[in-house]
Amino acid sequence: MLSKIVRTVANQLILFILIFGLYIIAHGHLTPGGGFQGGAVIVSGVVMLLVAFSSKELKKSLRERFLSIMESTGALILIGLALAGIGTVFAYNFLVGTSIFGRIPPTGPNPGDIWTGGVIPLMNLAVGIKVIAGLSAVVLAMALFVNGEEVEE
Amino acid sequence: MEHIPLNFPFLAAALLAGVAFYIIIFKRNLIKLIMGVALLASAVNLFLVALGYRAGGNAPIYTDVPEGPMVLPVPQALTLTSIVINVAVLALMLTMVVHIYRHTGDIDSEKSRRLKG
Amino acid sequence: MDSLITHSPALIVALPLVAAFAIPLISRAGYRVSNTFNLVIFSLIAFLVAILAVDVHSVGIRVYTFGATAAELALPGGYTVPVRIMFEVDGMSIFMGIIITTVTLAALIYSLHFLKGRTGQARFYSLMMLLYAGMMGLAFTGDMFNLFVFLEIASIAGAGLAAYRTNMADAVEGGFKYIVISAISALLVLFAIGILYAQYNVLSIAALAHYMQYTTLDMMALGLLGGAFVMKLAGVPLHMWAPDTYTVAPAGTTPMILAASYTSMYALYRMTFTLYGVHIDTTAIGWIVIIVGVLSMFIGVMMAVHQTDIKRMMAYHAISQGGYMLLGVGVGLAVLADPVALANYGRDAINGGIFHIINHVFYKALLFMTAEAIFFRIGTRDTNKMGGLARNMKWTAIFYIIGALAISGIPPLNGFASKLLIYETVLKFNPVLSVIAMFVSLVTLASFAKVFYSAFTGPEMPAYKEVREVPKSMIIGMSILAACVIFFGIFPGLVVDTIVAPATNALINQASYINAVMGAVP
Amino acid sequence: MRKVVGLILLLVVVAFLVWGVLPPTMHDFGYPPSDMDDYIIENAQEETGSNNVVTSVVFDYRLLDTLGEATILFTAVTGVLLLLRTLKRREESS
Repeated sequence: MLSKIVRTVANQLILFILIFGLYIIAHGHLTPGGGFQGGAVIVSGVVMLLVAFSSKELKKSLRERFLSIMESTGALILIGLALAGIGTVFAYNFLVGTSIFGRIPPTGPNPGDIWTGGVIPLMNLAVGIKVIAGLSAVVLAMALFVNGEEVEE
Repeated sequence: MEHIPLNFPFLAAALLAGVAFYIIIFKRNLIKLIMGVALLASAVNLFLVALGYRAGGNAPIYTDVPEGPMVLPVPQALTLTSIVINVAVLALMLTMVVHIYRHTGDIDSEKSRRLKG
Repeated sequence: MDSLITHSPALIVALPLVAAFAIPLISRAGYRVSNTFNLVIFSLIAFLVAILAVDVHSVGIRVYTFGATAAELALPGGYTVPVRIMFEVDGMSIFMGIIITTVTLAALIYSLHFLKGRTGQARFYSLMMLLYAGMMGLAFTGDMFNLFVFLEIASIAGAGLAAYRTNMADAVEGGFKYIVISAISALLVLFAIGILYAQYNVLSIAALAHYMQYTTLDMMALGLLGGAFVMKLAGVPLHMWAPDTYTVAPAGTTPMILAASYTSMYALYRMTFTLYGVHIDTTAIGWIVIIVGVLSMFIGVMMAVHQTDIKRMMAYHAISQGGYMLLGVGVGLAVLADPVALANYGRDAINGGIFHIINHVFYKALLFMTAEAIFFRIGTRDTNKMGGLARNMKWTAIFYIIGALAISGIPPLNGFASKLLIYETVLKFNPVLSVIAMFVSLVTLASFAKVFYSAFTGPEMPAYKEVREVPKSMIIGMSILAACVIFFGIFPGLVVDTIVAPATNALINQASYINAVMGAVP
Repeated sequence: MRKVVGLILLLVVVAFLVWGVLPPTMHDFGYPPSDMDDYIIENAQEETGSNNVVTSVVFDYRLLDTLGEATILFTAVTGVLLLLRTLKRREESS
């Protein structure tokens, strides 16, 4: 566990990291970024917390069991969205042209519209959830194991 | 920079792969072996992403893009996939090395009977 | 029903993924629930594989384009290059699918009892389903980069499973070796994909084969691909990982990791036959495959003879048997450009090599399972410490005899059928190779007979008086494979005609694979 | 002996790679062939509704790769948690 200054700063900073990561995830279909990148940004925040506090301390608020459930959920949403298109073909982008994220942007350069992309924004979100949970679980489990703590199944 | 001599980015990728092969073949420390694999992965990623470059191209994102050609999007997507895959592989490798260290107290591949060769 | 068949290639890969993702959630309700769920999903998948196999054998290649407006629409309207990922299921793919599905079914049932009372069951089953999905994807895919992705899924899941018993140092080391080899070979494959993509700007195998110019860069890519896949299938001289990994992998998963190796062998054949085909110097490539095969055969069996660890011995035999497959297919590849020799003996040689894959996976899986059964009961794999086990473990002994006779090529078991095909055809190609193959087979018999005498017969060791037969689920798992071994041995002609010959045709007939995607393009 | 073989193998592989990527064999850097990619650049907005062409490749044209990639991440996490689990006492002795 590091000094009080570090812990306080980390506590404040994690909020900004979360917001930035969520922004990258949510705008994946408009600007550079997406689920993987945004997820990795947020996991870097988790690693910061892990350094500032100890793994034992962090485990009180972030359980592996919870992370495992979250990861499975994200993965199931992703494959569920792919399976939902099977009325046409597996992995068909079935939301383009509907009322949910269905607007089609004008061809060529344009300022960008958040309500476009069909299943792509939803998939970005699912992948984001999955990456956050998965990589956090890996980092946390490694820290716990190296420190000789018990790792939940 | 209309024309880069000697395909320099490709050359860099090939040489990086050479360094990685050197580490993988000759280093005995398991952590260094993992670093070699990571370096090889970087070399391949560099090669892939360099394949998609088009002279004077913009990023292939239509949001407020300036006029001009676009670089190829598929190599970027492949590189993204490959990076995530390598992160996963490295995580698993490091976990196993932690275990090997727990069991043998050493991460030298020559000292472990099974890891020789 | 029609739409079920249309979508079955995607579902066969997607359903195990759904199962794998859901198992950690469902196991909260108890392992009994999650195991039942797993078996139900898997029987559904097996049913899909069966109907897809019937369809592919009667109708022909099935293309499935992911995300297009129709599954058969491989090329976007009026365009000459495929853009989307596609699965192409032909005779060879479905042949691998049948092998993988049968072995996984046996392994799942076998593992039920092995895992009782152990930690990490949910994740273990999750990894098994992921390994299955990876192998099936590798067998079905028609896209180079997708092949790399599925290769990685299969290797990571395999490595995680191999290192399952973390309390043993050699288990983790075996897993580590496997993942390092897999990572390196996968990166070599990726480099080769980059080279091919740089020249033709397509990733579909059919389109690459269609546009291929056979430049020197393509040959370099072939070299990288060949090296990578030989490394993955444990061919000599890149076989060093196989004994360590096969030895330590826990019960039930050893056969699956073995099947994963042969899926890499399938990928090697797919590259040489379908991607490059007759336009390159197939005689030279064929001879390289033959030499790797003969070396594997010989060195594998020589290393196996003096092993005292029963699973390690079997692992070396696996390398040696892999050599037979390479020998058979290598002979076919060497005469691929010569229609007369191909019709005369080349086709049968490929038949033999491919038939040997399914035979070997079944009997070697059976043998690995008997070895694990012994280890499960007496806690050692050292043959010198065993003795008189046949008295108390009758079923295991019977299954061991079936497997040992099959691997040594004794009629009427399945090993004999495929080995005979290989001997006959290789004799016409080059008698020396055939003699080596027969010699290796004799040594194999001797080696397995030795283990049988030391482990199962002889005086009963006092320490093992209380040893009981293994639990029912293990016996059921083994008997599935034993039944296949006997059935394939009694009706080899039937099996060759129904599933092996279509696979051989699919390999030889490069044009039909390309036409299924690039049909309209000149 | 092993080192010499390794060194020769290394030099051969590196020489091949370097020779392979130099201009006469490989295309000039910055001027790749682009049949498939041109189709995607032109049609991505209309077909997938996404401004970011890379994202539309990742989540639409090559969704199966992304699914595989997510699966690999899941596999690795599962593997790591499986290997780092705390064993029961009974298992450790066997």
